[in-house]
Amino acid sequence: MSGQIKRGVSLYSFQEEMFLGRMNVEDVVGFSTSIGAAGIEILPEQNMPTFPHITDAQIGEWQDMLSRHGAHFTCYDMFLDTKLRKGELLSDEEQVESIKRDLTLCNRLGIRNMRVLIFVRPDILEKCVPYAEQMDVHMGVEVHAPWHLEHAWILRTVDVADRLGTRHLGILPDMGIFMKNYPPEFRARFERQGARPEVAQFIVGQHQQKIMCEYTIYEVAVKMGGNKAEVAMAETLRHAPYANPKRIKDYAPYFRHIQAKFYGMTEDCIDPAIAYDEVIPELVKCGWEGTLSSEYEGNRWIQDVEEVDSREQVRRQHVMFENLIAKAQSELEIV
Amino acid sequence: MSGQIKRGVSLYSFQEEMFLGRMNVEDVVGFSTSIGAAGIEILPEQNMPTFPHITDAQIGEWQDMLSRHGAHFTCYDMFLDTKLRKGELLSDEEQVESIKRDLTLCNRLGIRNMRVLIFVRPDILEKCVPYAEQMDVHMGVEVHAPWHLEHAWILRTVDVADRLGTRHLGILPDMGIFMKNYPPEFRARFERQGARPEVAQFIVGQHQQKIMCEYTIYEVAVKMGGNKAEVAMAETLRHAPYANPKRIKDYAPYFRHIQAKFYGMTEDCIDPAIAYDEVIPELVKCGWEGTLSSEYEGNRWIQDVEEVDSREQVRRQHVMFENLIAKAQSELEIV
Amino acid sequence: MFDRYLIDADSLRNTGPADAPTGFAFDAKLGYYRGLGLSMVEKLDIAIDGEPLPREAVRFDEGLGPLTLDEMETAYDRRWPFGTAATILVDRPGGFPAGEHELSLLQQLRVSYLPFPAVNTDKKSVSLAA
Amino acid sequence: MFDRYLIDADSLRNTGPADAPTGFAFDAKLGYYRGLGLSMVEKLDIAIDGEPLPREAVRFDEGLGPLTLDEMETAYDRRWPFGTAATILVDRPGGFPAGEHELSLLQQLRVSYLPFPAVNTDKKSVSLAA
Ligand SMILES: [Mn+2]
Ligand SMILES: [Mn+2]
Repeated sequence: MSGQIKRGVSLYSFQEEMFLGRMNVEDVVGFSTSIGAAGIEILPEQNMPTFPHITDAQIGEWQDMLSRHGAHFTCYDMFLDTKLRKGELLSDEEQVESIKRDLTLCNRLGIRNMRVLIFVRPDILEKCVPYAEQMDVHMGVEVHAPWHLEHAWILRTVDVADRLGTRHLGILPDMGIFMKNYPPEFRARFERQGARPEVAQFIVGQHQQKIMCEYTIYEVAVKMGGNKAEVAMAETLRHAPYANPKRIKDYAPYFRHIQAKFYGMTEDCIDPAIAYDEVIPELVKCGWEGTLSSEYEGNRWIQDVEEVDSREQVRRQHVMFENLIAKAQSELEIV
Repeated sequence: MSGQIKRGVSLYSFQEEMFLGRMNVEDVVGFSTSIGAAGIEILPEQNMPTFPHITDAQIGEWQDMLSRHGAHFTCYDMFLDTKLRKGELLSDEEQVESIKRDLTLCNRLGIRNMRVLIFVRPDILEKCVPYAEQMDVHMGVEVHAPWHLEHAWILRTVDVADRLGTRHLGILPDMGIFMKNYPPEFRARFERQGARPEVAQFIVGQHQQKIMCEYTIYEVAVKMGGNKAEVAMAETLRHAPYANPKRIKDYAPYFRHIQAKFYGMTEDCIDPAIAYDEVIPELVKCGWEGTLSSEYEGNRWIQDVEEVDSREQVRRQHVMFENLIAKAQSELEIV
Repeated sequence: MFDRYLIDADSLRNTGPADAPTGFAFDAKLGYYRGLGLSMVEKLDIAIDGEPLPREAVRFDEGLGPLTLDEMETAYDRRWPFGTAATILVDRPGGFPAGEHELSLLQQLRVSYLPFPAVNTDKKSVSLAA
Repeated sequence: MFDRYLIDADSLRNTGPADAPTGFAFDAKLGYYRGLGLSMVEKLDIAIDGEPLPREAVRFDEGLGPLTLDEMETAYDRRWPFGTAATILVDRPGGFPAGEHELSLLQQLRVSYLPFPAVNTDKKSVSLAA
């Protein structure tokens, strides 16, 4: 069986180097193809300085650049500034217009997947479906922790997609929802900020046991008299859930792209936090054909003590992807 | 097809009348059988004043009383006083002993289902499995809101059951996890306590949309400057989730009893809050054969303004059950 | 869940010699849907017209003899059953003050499955039977 | 996520006549992983050694001409792009004080998908180039 899961990279992963001017988008694209991750996810509001005004010439330059490296676009990360004006939200019509603007640009760029921010209302998206179909762009609501694939808010979007019978509305999971273990990078930073090792260990242990986060926060804040760093560490548990990877098969028809969130890889190319070893077999089993798009978010946790090396982190994640995909495929063939 | 879902009542439902001495357990049993709900769930720590010292003679009296009414026990609600002693938790051995005490009493009472409190650790339950098998009692961890069938904490117990291959450990869902609509009884009480109708309506609307509860709490507490009753009302959203009824089929092998939580029935026997109209078809479809055991919890929401009538509330719930079960069965036969 | 029903207003009586009472007593139920071991009753705070009485002045008797609140902490074999009134005895020279006063009761319980203490409160305007 | 990188310490300079400066300026980036419309920049709080300077003293220029913070609120068509320094101008008679001082910048952003304002802060010990 040939590999059906594709590998790619979101430009989000290189925010540290790009923010500091140490890499430009072409550097990222070149690096990505060098590790076999030819699918490029962009955030136009990050990577296109003249956004939302993008000329055909600019688009041509992007396409030429991608071609030079043998890369291609996979996904467009949209934003929606409902709070553009102080004190009032955009009207429903304005929200629809903003999304249509993004769908148009997506289409002009030749991108067929658009990441929709999770807070966008399902009824607003419903109004955008005809235009998304016309532009042939799949609108995927990002399922981001602390939501999960089955959260009632997400099910509302799935219901709209089912009711309309459209293939242009669905979801776009961010793998941060499968945090099986507490990231060592989080713990280390809170310890540098003053969390006592025994309290940090308590929090990690509570997460390991999957105890309701509010209980742990209460224990740390009230019963243990936690200091600022300890309470802040406990509060990260609100955003550190471990959703059930077995649900992937049920929702695979609704997503075509995955944001492969991670916070740090070990030297031997293992993700200590996110359960890719459980996620990837599920994707392989159901024959999913989209892109695993690296979303490195470790920079903010280590930049106070070490030089961020997003390339090395992303490289390691892709070694892991190759290993896990190959393993899952060979196990599938045996069975 | 004959009805496979059985109907029953938890003595919890009559806490108001029993607390006030207006009904005794026999009154409850008599009433329950009168509405065709012959399965009785008990809370020994509520309903057996000499607990944990129960003589064979007492057990004989219970059995005689149930027989007189044509009723039978369905489930035993255990508690575990890990905080028996100030400042320290029961040791693991003491916790196991306490659970064994309950399993023994369960067995002596002829009850084959025990509701286990959700906070009991999976590794403690694992240690109790051999004794539960010996006593032939199914230990079902209560899946209570804000947990849900797929919460990682619950999955740990399911994993233990799978690993041991035992049929004596599993779950016991409380239908409060399927709160599709905000209960009118909650809203009315908060309005009596000073919540402004427009703020109450905002909260109900947010729940209706299934917006992440922390957002609503923040809106009410910070942005709207909510008063005490309004903030308290918003905070109830933390415990008012709507889990996906489609998951019932996946977990049906792990439960044999259901706590049919409700807060109030309309005069025409509809539950405005809990999605029994979605839950019961799922149970019927997968041929589930356990007991739907009424757990009325509306008393605390209305006792400040009206006489609580738990009998009438439970009666209405069972009319709904009969209707929904019959409807689901007939739809199954057509297909 | 049962706050309004905790204090039995009609049960108020003085204790000690009738002409020189040394305290008062009243009956109360546990504000919980099950019974609870006495060691998990952390507080029984009594106040008259909002004035708290000292913890040391309070004793509890579910029928097996009075205990101070400190003694209750280790009364592992005794329980306050569901829906059952126990007697709360309060040392107060002179007994309960004459006329109508607000008597309040706060119960703080150590409920094992809750991370925080459970607190029940009731207050009622009461007076000694003439 | 980028707090430590916001202020470009080397960019500090006085504005106005060299012998009688009327203020100072420095370059700063937006502490966010994307660019943002200027109308959603709610605050740019500047302080020297912890002493806040008045909002009215601050202007912003991403390259299209300086705006007061109040003017920014309705600058719907202008953006502060990702990773791009803009100039922050501060009116202060005499310019930046001589010697080394702590310059701090707080950015408060109205990010639509967050219920609360996003706040970024940086402070650096800076001095005017000799
Ligand atoms: Mn993401
Ligand atoms: Mn229950």
